[in-house]
Amino acid sequence: MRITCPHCGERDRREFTYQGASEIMARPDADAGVSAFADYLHLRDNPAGDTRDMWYHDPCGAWIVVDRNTVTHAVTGSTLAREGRT
Amino acid sequence: MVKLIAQTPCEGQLPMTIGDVTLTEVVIQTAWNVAPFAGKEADVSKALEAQSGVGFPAANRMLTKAGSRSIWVGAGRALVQCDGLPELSGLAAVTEQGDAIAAVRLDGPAAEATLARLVPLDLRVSTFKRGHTARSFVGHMAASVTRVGAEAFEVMVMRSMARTLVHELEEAAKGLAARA
Amino acid sequence: MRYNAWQIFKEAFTGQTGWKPVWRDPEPKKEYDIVLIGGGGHGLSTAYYLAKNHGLTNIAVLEKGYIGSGNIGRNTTIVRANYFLPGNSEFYSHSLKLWEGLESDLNYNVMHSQRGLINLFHSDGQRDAFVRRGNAMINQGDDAVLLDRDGVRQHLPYIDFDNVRFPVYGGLLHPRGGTARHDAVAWGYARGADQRGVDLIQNCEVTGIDISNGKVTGVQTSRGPIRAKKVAMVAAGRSGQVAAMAGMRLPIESHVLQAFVTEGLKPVIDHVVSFGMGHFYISQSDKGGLVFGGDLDFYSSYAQRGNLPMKEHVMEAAMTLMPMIGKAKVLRSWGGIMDMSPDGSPIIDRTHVDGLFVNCGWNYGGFKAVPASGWAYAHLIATGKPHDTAARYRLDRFTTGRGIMDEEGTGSQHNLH
Amino acid sequence: MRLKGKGFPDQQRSVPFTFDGERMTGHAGDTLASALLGNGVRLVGRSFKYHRPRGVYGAGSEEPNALVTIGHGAAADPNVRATVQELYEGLEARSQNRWPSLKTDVMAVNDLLSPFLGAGFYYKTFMWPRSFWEKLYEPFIRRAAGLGALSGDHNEDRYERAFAFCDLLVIGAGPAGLMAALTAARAGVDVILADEDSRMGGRLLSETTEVDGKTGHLWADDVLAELRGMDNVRLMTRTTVFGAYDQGTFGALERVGHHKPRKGDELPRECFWRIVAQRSILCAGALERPIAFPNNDRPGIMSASAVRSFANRYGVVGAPEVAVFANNDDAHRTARDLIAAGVKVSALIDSRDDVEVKVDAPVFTGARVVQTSGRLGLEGLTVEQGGRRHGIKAGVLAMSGGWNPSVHLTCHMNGRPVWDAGIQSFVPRDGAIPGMTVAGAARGRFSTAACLADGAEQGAAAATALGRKNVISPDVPHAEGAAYRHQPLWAVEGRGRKWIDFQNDVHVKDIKLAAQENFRSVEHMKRYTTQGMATDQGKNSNVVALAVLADATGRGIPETGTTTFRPPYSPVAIAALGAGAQGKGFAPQRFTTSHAASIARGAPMIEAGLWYRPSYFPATGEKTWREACDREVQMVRSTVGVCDVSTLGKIDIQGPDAAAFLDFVYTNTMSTLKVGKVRYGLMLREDGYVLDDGTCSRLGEMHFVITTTTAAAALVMRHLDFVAQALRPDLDVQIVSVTEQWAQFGVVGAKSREVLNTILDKPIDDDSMPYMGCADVGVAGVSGRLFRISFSGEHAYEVAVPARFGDSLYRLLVANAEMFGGGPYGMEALNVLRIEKGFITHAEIHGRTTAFDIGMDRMISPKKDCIGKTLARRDGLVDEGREQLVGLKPAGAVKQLTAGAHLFDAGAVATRENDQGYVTSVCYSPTVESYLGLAFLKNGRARHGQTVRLVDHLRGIEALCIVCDPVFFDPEGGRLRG
Repeated sequence: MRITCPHCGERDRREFTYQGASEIMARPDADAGVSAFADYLHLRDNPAGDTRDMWYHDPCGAWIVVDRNTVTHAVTGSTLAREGRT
Repeated sequence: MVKLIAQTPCEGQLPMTIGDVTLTEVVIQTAWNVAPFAGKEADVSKALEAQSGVGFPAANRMLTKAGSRSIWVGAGRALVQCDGLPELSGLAAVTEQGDAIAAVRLDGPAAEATLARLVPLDLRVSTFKRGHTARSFVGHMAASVTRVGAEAFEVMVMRSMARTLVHELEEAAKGLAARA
Repeated sequence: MRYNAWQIFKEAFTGQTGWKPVWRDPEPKKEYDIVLIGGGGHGLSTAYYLAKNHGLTNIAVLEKGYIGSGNIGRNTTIVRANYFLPGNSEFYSHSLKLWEGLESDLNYNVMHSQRGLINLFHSDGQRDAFVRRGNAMINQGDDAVLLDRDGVRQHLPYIDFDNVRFPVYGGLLHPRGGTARHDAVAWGYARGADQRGVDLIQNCEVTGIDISNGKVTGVQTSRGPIRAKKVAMVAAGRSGQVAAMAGMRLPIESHVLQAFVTEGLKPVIDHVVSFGMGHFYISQSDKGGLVFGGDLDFYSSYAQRGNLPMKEHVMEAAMTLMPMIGKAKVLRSWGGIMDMSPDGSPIIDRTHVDGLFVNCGWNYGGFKAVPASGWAYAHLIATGKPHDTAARYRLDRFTTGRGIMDEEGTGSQHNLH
Repeated sequence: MRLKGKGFPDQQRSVPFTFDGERMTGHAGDTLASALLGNGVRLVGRSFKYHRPRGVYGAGSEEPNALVTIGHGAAADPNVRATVQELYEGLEARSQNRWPSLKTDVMAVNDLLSPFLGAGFYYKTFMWPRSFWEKLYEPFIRRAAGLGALSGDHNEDRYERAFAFCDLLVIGAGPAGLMAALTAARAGVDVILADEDSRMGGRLLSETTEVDGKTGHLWADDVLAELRGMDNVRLMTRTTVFGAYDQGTFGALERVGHHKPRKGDELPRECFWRIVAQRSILCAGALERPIAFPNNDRPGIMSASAVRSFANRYGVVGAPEVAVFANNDDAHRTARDLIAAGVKVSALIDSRDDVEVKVDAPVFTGARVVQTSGRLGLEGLTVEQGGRRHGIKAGVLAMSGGWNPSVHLTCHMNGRPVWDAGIQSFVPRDGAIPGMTVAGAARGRFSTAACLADGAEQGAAAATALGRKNVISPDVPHAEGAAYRHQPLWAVEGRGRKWIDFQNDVHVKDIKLAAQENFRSVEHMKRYTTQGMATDQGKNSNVVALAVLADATGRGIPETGTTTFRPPYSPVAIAALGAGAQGKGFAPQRFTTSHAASIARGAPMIEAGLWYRPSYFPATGEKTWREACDREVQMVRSTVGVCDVSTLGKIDIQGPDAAAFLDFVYTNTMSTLKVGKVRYGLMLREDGYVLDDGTCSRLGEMHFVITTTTAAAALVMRHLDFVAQALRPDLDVQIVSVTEQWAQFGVVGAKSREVLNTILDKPIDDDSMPYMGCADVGVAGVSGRLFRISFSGEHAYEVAVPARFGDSLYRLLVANAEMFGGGPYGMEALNVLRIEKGFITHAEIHGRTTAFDIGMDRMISPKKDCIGKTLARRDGLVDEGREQLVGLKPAGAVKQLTAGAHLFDAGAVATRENDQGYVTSVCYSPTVESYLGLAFLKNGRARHGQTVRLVDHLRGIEALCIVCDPVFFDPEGGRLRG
């Protein structure tokens, strides 16, 4: 599997660490309460199909958001997490 | 007064020639990680160029001039090798890294094929030209790989992994040489 | 038909023509008391124990592919009870006891082989963690033996003890651990359920769950609607999609776990062996193939296939641990879809919908759980109350923080296992 | 036997080899299979289940029968296909799965028992009595099963791995592949052409077909010469592309050293290539399928195409008389080629009625082979034609049931092939592998002319798709273009077993039995009968088996199902896939700068993550580690010790928002820390459990350096990057690891300041360097850093210098410490020192502990948000009943306390229900002169003073312990400031 790092270009999957659905970027407000945080951290759409998830390009240190398909493994795009897209 | 004695990361291990590749240690005198603060990229590049002759490199590139080099080493970071600590206060985080890195140079017709045993990168000269650099892996080690000549590369890993780096390059070169 | 020695003998001399179908292929009825969504190991064992333990037989098992087409046929066949956290301890202990009587119960040889499982450790810290585990196993009433380096050498002389990156300090031996023939488990439960009157309906995909006034009323399927008083989801690998039909989001991510088998070889590995410095475990099947696996590929996926980096990592672990294995050749690799829960432990519980139940989140431990999972899930479905051995497998534990069972200690949030 | 003047092997050059110890001679260019046939050897192996005699069936990697072991000792390589193994001088081959000998195999008794041993017999039997399974039945089954054997010795051979990149990967170098590669390469495309054979050309090497008026293999040589001359082409022979993976990644195995005698050990046996290609063309050809007729498995019964390969390419034939049995025209050339080579063709049997056969041999049309004879090799066969039976003499039967396109790689990404009624076989589904097209016989275009044209067309299309302009399709050379005419014939009725999967001994009746028992799905049938699960993965047999199942269940083949294939295409050695990992190569080794000095002092080194650290420093006369450890602890407590702490993670945090960032990742507040001061910090995961702990030092207004534990350094770095980039991109902060930049040493104990003042450019005192202070310092003329922090409870410092000076400084510190009665100490003493003070490590913060559990919940600042704050508040995470950190001291004399032991109320039985907690760390404390333990105990903080029972079943240890505060020594902390 190959994934495009917006900095480094297309790279082998072995260069990346995975961190799940990009929903994780939408952290609730500090006072949102336990139940909001529990849902945020644990519940997932877990789609069979198009998804958007977080990957860390270990050698360059960039967290990226990748558009991907969980059934075909097609990778259709990626952006830097810094850009704030969930 | 006592004096501390400096050692290089690959002390006593290099150089060596195996088949068509020669491995030599690149001794780093001084180097800094330069990471511009938000919105300061252009200012940093200008200031760097004025001080060292090389500006802030584009992603995946190395700039060289006289004795100075700046090598892109990751998102918003460059490794700057020059005389004297760059004065960039308020513009960038400057962090000493001259002792953090083990660097080995590969020269010879088999240099590319040796690295192809270890590095998951497209190193064909048509795509990875002189002055191109990449953050990637050498075996299991995070590394910077830079093409410094038609048949020459420089590889940088963490200092503590110097022995593994030399060993893996040596093994790759041996297997390759045995085919000849 | 019951299998016995006489029958085997008779069929040998009559050209094997007398064997009957192992299960029927019934048409789905319009209504059942209970519909189970998923004809994998857990669904089939649930059906079997509903019939056997609770006398409930007006049951349909709906399977979108063929019986046993999920992870029951895509695993590394390991059976063990070496968990140490409350909740897991009693559950897997119960499961192992059921395994030990499974063949006579099912009248089907699932080739359960208690050849012993050895977890290797490679530091003092790992040893202490395994001692804690082993003591918990004994407290639970199961078995564990601490081996030092020489003890491991006696059991596993082929391991590289000398020139190795992470030397073996010792191992935790679980003598009752072992393997079983995975497909046979599915077939044995299917046969047992079918014989008791359960309808196993293959090629029947559930496309909707009917809910009325907060109560489940039936399911929509590719073979038409089926009414049901109770509906039980047991579709690990597709739990998220099935639950979504009931408007639920689950604390589950689906991941690929690869497994490998080599060409047939003469007996060389007697135990199940697990490497402590990376996920790698191996055993040898009765056919002679070395069956082994490692860690998840680590990206959510439903593709039932993996990629090279994890394959390589698994093979690297094999080569550093037991370099005699090098000339064994990988014949086939495949991937199973793992329901990964945040803490690495499963869920067997009611849902917010009356009459709708959920069984999911088996991570990479589902195979050995098949008997106890079916037993406990059947109990829950039949009585409405959780079985003692599975009472901690609650859906709400991530909200309350009570009873989180993170055996690996890597975190009770996604992607850390 | 050899055919004079036929084949490529140089018949003048003899190559000696042995088979089962018998000396034989082949020729350069032979495979082991052709050399054995040349020596008149037909019996080569025994089948898997019934141990039936088997011989060479095919001529390629799909061989199911002729599997042998090559070499001996650690070099022994089992299950090698004799049809792939190239002959070399001194090659040593042994047959497998037989005892005592190939000709007399005791286990062949299984064949007599076969009426009992039909498909699925295991599941119905061996259950009585239960205990016999592990003791009797299973060992017997295991010994009978399996093919070759591993030597059991550690691998001694070199294997290698490599990466390659190209624009276009062409898989297979037959007529289609050659044309595809040539067309694309001429258009400037960067091409890799890979072929599993030792010589490129595919079927052109085995047929007498002409291409452009030249013998096919000569034409291939011309094309290869042109390709070899092009810079943009890489030819990879002996390279099997075995797997297709995502985004154009392929796995390939190159056999580098298997065809040569061993000389030294530097030449890799194999190289595992990861090839990344923008596009690919599969030109893998097709495989001939067998016909299931009674006793169709005797040595000498071979695929027709293999018989031609052996005759035309290798110049051998298995016996003087050959018969041919086929259902298609293509096979007729077998008879013609053999006759031309001077071999007697005793019969050509064609199952079709309306067919004209132009062969100068006895011809039987509309006929079938219904029986064969010959115990260890074919002697004759019975042909039935129009109700009459004819006996035919033959030592070789060339059979052909038609051809199956080699679709395997197209299935690797779940693409199911589609049924093509025209050729009665499966062809690849379009787009099954993104970027891959299929050309030639691999998609059912069987004639040479069609393969050439298709290859050219696909090569041009690929070049165009890769953006090459003005791609010129070369003239397609002229070649035979006869249509593929065939009539399905899967199985022949008759008495006797009709074998389908030769290696796994699956025959027609097994499949019918599966259907009878309702294993009607293809997957059920496969799993029940083991059909297609042998080493050829059903390449030869799957389509036939499917047809038989379709027949048995009254369905058409496409309704019955499809056959699919998983990687690898052909088996791949674990040593190749895991090359480089054996020994120390599994993970990088990390060495501290003090490594050499520690080794010089005789310290045993232990692995700490990837690092090596000294366990202890044995002194003269010390016999056990405990003696050394006790001495080192006492040394630190009384004078001074030196310890390398460089392995702890060190992270530089800079920027206008550095303080705000740290407030967000630590539970406590770092923004209030003054410049020149250090503070202990705790990090949580978002789930509220402890992630790591360490120190945070403020070097400047906008500049901090934090430490992590050794084990969590990489994890914490990734976590901080995540928070900075994904959660708080609004904060202007830069995070750089400086672990490797600094060599850092703990100087610990009452004399620590004296030792330091011997090397600091400017001596320190309590005012210039108070407890929890930090500063830049000059260390023997070098710029360094000094931190006054302690992990031992002693007056202590950590001094850091650039790593190049680490070795030098360490030696100096140790020498100077010795002047004060101190010296170096290792991990064992470090562990005792921290347990005495109740300091935690990953033994305690093992991922399941909360700040509450370790008594640090008050460190979660109520004034600000931080990672993990909200979920740490969950009821279950702050329940008084949770297991809490306590100290344990023996109540009275005990042998030992042990980590991993569980705790119970005094007098309670050691069961799960009674479990009260567990011990995480223990030591013997020479300071307190007692065993000490750290433990987690339910409601532990409220139970100080109570007696609990410690039970370690595994080590046979039981003890009563008093629960106490985890700080055993100097609880007031007076020594820290001393």
